[in-house]
Amino acid sequence: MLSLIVFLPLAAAAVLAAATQLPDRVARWAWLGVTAVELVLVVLAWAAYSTPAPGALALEEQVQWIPGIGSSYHVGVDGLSLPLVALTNVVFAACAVYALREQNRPRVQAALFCFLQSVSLGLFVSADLILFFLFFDLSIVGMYFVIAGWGHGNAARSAVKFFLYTFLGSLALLLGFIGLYVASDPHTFDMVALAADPPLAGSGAVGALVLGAVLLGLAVKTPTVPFHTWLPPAHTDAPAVGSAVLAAVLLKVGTYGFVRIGMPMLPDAWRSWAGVLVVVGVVSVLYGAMVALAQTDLKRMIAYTSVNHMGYVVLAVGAAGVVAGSDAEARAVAVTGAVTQMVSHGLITGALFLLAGVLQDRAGTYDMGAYGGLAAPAPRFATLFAVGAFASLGLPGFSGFIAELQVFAGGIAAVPLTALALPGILVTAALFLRAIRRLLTGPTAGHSTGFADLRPAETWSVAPLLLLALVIGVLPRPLLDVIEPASAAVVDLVGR
Amino acid sequence: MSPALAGAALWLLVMLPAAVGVALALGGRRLDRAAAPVSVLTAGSGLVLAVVVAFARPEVSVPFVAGSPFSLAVDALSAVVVPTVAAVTLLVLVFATGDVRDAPARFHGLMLLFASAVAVTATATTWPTLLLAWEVMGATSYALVGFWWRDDDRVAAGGTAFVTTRAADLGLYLAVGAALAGGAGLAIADAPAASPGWRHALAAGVLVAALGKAAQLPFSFWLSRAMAGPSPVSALLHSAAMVAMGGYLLLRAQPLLAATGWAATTAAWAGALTALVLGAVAAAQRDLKQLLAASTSAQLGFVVLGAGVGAVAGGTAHLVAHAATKALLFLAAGAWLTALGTKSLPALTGVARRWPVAGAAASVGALSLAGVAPLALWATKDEVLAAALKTSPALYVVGLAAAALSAAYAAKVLVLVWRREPAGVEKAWDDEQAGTRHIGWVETGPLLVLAAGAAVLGVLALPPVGDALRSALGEESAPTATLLELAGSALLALVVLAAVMRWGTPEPGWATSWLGLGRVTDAVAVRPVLRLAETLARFDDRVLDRGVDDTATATAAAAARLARVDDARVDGLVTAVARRTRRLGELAQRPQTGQLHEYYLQAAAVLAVGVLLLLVVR
Amino acid sequence: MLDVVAFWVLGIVAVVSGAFVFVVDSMARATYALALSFVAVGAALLLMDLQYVGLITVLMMVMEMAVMAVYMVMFMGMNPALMPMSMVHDNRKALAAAAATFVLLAGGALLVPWPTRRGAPSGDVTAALGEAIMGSKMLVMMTISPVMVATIVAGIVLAAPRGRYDRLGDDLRRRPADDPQPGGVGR
Amino acid sequence: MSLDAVLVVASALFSVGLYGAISQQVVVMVMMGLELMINGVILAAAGFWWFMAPEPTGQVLLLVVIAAMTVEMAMGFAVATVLHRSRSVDMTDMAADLSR
Amino acid sequence: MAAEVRALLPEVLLLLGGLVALVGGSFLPRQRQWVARLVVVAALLGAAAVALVDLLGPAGAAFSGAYAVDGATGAARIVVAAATLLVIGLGVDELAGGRQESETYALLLFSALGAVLLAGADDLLVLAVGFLLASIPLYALIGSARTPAAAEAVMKTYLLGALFGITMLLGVTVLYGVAGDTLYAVLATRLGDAPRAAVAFGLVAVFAGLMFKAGGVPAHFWVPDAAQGAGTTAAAFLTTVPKVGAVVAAYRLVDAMPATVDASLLVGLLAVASMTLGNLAAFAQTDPRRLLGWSTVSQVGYLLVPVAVAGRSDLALPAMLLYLSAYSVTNLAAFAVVAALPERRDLASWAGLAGSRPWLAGALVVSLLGLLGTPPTAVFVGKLTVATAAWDGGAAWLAVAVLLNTLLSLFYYLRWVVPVYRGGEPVERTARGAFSPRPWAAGAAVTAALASVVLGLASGAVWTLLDVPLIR
Repeated sequence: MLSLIVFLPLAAAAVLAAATQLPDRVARWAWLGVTAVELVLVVLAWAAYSTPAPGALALEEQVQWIPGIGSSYHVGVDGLSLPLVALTNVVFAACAVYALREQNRPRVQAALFCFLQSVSLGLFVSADLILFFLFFDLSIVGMYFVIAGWGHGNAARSAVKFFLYTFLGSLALLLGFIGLYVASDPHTFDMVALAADPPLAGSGAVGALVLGAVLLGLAVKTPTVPFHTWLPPAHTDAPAVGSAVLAAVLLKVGTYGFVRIGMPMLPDAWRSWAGVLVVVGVVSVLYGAMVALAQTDLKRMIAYTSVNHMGYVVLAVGAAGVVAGSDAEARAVAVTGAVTQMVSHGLITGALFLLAGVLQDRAGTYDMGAYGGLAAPAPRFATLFAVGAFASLGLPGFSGFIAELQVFAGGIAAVPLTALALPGILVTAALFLRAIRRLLTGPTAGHSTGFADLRPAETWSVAPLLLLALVIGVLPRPLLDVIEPASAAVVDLVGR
Repeated sequence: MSPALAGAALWLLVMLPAAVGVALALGGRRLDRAAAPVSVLTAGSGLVLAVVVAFARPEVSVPFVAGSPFSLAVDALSAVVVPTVAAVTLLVLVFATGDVRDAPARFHGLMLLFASAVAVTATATTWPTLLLAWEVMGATSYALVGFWWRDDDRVAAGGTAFVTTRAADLGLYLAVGAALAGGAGLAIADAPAASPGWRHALAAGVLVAALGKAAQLPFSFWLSRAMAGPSPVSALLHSAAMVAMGGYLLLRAQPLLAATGWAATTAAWAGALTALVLGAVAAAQRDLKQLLAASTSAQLGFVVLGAGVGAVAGGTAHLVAHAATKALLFLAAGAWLTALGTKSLPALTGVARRWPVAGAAASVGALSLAGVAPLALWATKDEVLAAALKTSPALYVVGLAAAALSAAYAAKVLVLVWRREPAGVEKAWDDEQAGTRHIGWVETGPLLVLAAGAAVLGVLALPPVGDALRSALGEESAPTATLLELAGSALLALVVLAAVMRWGTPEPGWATSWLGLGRVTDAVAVRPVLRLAETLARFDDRVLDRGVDDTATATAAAAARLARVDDARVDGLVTAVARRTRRLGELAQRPQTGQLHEYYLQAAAVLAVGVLLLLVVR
Repeated sequence: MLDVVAFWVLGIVAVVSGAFVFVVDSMARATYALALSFVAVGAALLLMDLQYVGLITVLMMVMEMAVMAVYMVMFMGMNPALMPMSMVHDNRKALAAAAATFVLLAGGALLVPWPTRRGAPSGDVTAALGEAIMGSKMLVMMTISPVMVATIVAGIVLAAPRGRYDRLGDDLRRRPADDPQPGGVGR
Repeated sequence: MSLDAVLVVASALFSVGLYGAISQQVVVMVMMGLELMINGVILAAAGFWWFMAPEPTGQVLLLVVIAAMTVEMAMGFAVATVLHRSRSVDMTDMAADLSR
Repeated sequence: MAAEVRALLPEVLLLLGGLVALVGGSFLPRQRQWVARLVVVAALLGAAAVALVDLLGPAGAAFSGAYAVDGATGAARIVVAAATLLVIGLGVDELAGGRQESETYALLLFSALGAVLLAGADDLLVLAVGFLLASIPLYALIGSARTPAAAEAVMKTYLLGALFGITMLLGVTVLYGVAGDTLYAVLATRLGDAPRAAVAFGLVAVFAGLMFKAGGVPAHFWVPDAAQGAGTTAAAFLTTVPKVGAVVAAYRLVDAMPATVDASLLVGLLAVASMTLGNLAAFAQTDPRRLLGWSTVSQVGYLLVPVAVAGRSDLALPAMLLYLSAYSVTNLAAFAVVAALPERRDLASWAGLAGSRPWLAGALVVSLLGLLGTPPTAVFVGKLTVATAAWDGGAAWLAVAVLLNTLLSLFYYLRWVVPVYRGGEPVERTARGAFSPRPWAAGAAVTAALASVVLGLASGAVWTLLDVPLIR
């Protein structure tokens, strides 16, 4: 089941890449078809999913791969990964809809995105470190080609910067993986086994160093301050669908790694790093929000809010590592909030980036000062953007609130210091209101004159994402019911 | 009525306006024609439902986040407040069908959504539920204040309102965390049982959030800017509902405040001082809506004072009476604004004579505001002050002074609107918008209903209704206003009224400008934050982004000196990194001279070093 | 005692004539000097009972030096006897490197506590060599033959200016061969 | 005659050869330097054989060294020829286009 | 004797194939030298097949322990044969109908034989002779392009080779002197009591010779020159096949060294020097061949990492063999792409290839990202296991060095990928006719790139095959 979900897009990518004579129209619709099938599959998987025992995975598949070094093709999902798998498929489906208007080599683009989808799905279902790393690196490669091939502005340079920076992260990660492997007994790369019997327990410095390498790798990918500087240029120069995938799916890999790898496999070290993580989280929240506030370029602004939003996740997982003086329930709430935030940020920021792409499409600039009063010529755009902005600033009724409320509730309860990050919510609100004021309201001016409103493909790619954010915000239980057992399990593991 | 049915009514009370509101707000222009009737119908059903739940007292609950349910319940307190809000909503919406003509679907949609949020706020029994509704109120208020989005300053005013109240709302986020940590659970009623340390944090958070929402000092200025919104919005949000919810939250959390030892006192003084200072501010205003806004802050000060001194029943009564009174006045101001295109007081001179019915209704409201017996606010305010006297005479004195100021600004309005129209007053009209010179029955009807309310709601503080309310809220033994106090305050109101009619009110600059709070906030918070943001952004671009390269640079630096390569200034990041690494690369290429004998030399040297290394290292 | 004297004489001859290779001002003289150095070492080998190998060294080197002289005349167009030359670069560094190498090697030779001799030479050294070549060390000698083949092929591939297709045509059927100097095979 | 003496002489030969290999510009002269180095190796091998391990292996080693010297020199001539033919130079310094 | 020949049947096949091609070739008309090619291909296939059979069978020693027929040798035989096949495949376009086609094949086989002998040598003398056999045909291969650059390249290669050959012989002499024998089995037992200085000197000297064959520091100077100056076929061969033999030989040598000398440290330092120098020097290269030449220098650095922990980690030997095979096929894929477009001597001139020839561009990207170590190509598994082995063997710093250097190498591999995939090239650069690759080389490129991925995915099975003990 999982393998089918993971590899179906890959097969589609191969076919799309090989069929050079395929008409563009067919390619576009084929891509949409694949993502639709993927959506159905993930719904089936969700239906078939039943909460596994703590530390175990559901829908598991395991095939020997490199037995010599204890690595296998091992996939499975639990409450941490299943929501992200679903998110991935949703976001890619939205991108496929959005790209129905793509004129620039649509067949190759479809192939590339199918490839990226496979890789992203693979990342979230991997239960083997090497498999995880494989997909991790391939995601970098795929994203590089998306930015370099379909970007605008200084795309080549941004793409290289993205590649270099995240590749650095991946190498640090690999170093950490090797450390885990060498320390495990018997040597293995299997995540389940490593989590069940964490190596380097009580080893002090070595464990801290190994986790340090892992954290560095994940922090670059997340990204957290001060490793975030690749993000704004990458987003600014990437195509809309590329930005959406990058923000909605690939950034989650970093934070997912925290809960999947860092916490369960190196609980000792995690506890000793927890303070640093909390501080980094607080700084990321505040710093990301503040720098976003100063931006005049819409995409850069959204990119920096990603730093802010991912900061909440870091904050929460860091707080979950401060075991002393807090109860497990609060820490579990924080972790649940973190996972919810991943899903929520994926939906909302994905939608915002798709909307930002419309600006580039119509007027060729993201400079908010070049617009004004867009609500008059483009009411649909204005409505969706406003909804997205409010969702992103954590308005109740949207998923972001569910996430941030839990992050803060659990975080503050576990580590009162995390309250320092609260102004982040405020600054985010201020900056989104400013963006709305600059772009949508006031007299119609600049590029807004004659701005064509959203076309159906654009509307129907963005609206479902926001609708899902709304559904999660109003009816969070189905999602939380999946996440909560898993986060409780993770918190247990860290508390060992 | 069966509990299930009552529960359904409560759900419906919350869900119906929310669903209709979202549909109308997002539906766009297509729904404009249907908007007004649907909206009034919904609000009407809301009122019916509110009355139903007020009697049936249902409790409903579904699982929600952080181990706490989304739960609503109607208790004695909300049984009073919920129907009040529903009634005001209905009346305001009826008024709006005549008053708000552009984009009615969006307007009514947002109003209904807001009404739903208020209903949830009023009935929430857990912190997350409360916070959810609380923030939705803020967001809808933003959208409503900035309703005329083509005017940049109105949108900005909405932004100020939202950001300021949200700054205070952070307190509630803190409160949720504190409640979770405190071990007493996330139910509001359980808060006093939280462990001592966390109890303080919880109370502080709630206090800050409530003061912000209630536009108490030092947050008051946002209310002034919020007056940029349509008048019906002010009538609902800034009298009966959103601002009032700040006071309401404190009334609800009164046991918590009392349990901390300091929070209740703080709340009492914050309320009393706001009532006094904002009263002065109100008296100094030359713009009717600004005057009413300052008055709202001041009147909510009494509610907050009530919560602080433990007069929940008095506070509630004042809240309800003020809701009717202030909604009435705001609607009247709105009607005049629509008709004459102005809300400046001088321009409104004699307006009551032009439309006497509306003028008479508004006068009832103004007299109630002034505390003239037997109108509503006269008794309710004294109920609060009686409790204040028991707590501290100083509080009582401040409160009484504030009451006098209420009379002053009410008198200022009264005098103006009934004065004969001076010649040429028309020239001052239409400074805001083009007036219609018309006030229809759709507008006047709600004014009359509200005037009735403003006249009689004082019974909530007087026996026998007042006693019933007190016993429902469990405050039988709390102090209540003596006859002396009641008479005294009524007399005070009349004296002040007369004095103002004779001498007018002073308009000191500090008061006209709302103590300059807006400017202070701008200078102390907004601009520094923006400057910090820009500084950080520059730091991000110039230092952090470049830091990547500089790591490479640092390693290269030593080598570069060796290579006698110029240390050219760095500009771009990646180019710099690439250049630095390339420089390292050039360095690495240097041994490859192409001269064979130099290869020989190098090889010999490396081998010799290798041998020596093996000899030295054991 | 005698062999000590003989060894030192031979050694000094070998080193001095070796040094002369780079001192004399013509390539021909350098070649002779090198040959002398090899002969001296070959003789020293004889002192150590390595009759066969010593002899081979001498023979091989004399032949090789002859080839070298011929080569220089034929290909480089030099008159070995007449052309004085001094083509040296980085002399100072080279001297330093050589000196350092000598210090390292000789120092090692003198300071290392060499182990004592293991066993004694068998009676007939040359016969022992033959047995080793046909026995335990057969693979070494077996491999030397392809090395020789490869050397010949490689030498020809590198040095021959004209291949068979230049001479005999692409189908190898041209007769007589197209040679700048008629004669030889395939005429 | 002792092992030390043999090795010192061999070291001298090797070092002189190294000097030549580094300092000479003409390819053939560099080859002569290399030959001298091999000469030193031969002497050292003989010394080791005689004073420390008088086994047939040592003789085979000597044969290998001599064979190596021969084939290397043969290749050297071929390389010098090719260099001379395609670049008309016989000095290493003059063939230094491939660098960096 | 017959048993020994059977044990060395792959080597014999290589030798015979070379001889037949050499002799038969001299009777073949210019346009029918493909017959010689067929002979050579048959010999290589035969050698590989026999080697595979032997690899599955029991391990053993031949010629009184002078030659090991074990997993390492078997792997080297197969890799060398396969690599040589690929080299011939990518070189057909360049060689076919040439004046010395059959001789070139013979030389390739002789050199390949030399590399195999290096890999299997358990005796310093065999090692020395294998060195000669691997080197000498190489000189001819480099020089046979007959261009000034080729002449210079062969001159430098030869002179460096001669010097390091002498160094190696000196080292063999010293080790023989202190151990009394040249068999590794004897060395391993006797060197422990031998004078440390002599052992250290001998080790360094012999190892230096192997570094010449492997193209690592301090004997790397010839590699970029030869890669740039020689013909593509020769360049592809010399950066791949000799390394296989040299690295396996280095492993056996270090494995036989006593604990009295810290061979691990020496090899580790040389490994780091190689990878760092190679990567840094490759930064600014604009000629793709020279860039690949430097890249191979850095790859040798990675290959030496398991050598440094030889005997200290169970992972070291299989990791090294896996990396060797992965490196060979991936490096050849890159060279095959170059061979397909030999006249593009400047990275900038590759702009537009992705649009014009997507398959070739794909092969290039797979090979370059493969060399970088991107999963799922085989080099990734190689790099991963190599770094793991280093850490496991107590040299975590080497693992860090490997990963840091991988980051460094990304710069220049990307410098090549960027123009190939840059969007917005004018149509005349992306039209199909803008690039006209040579067919055989392009085929070899795609094949090798595919093989690189397949080998990566199938590395589990390969690992099992390679995880066998060393025979001494």
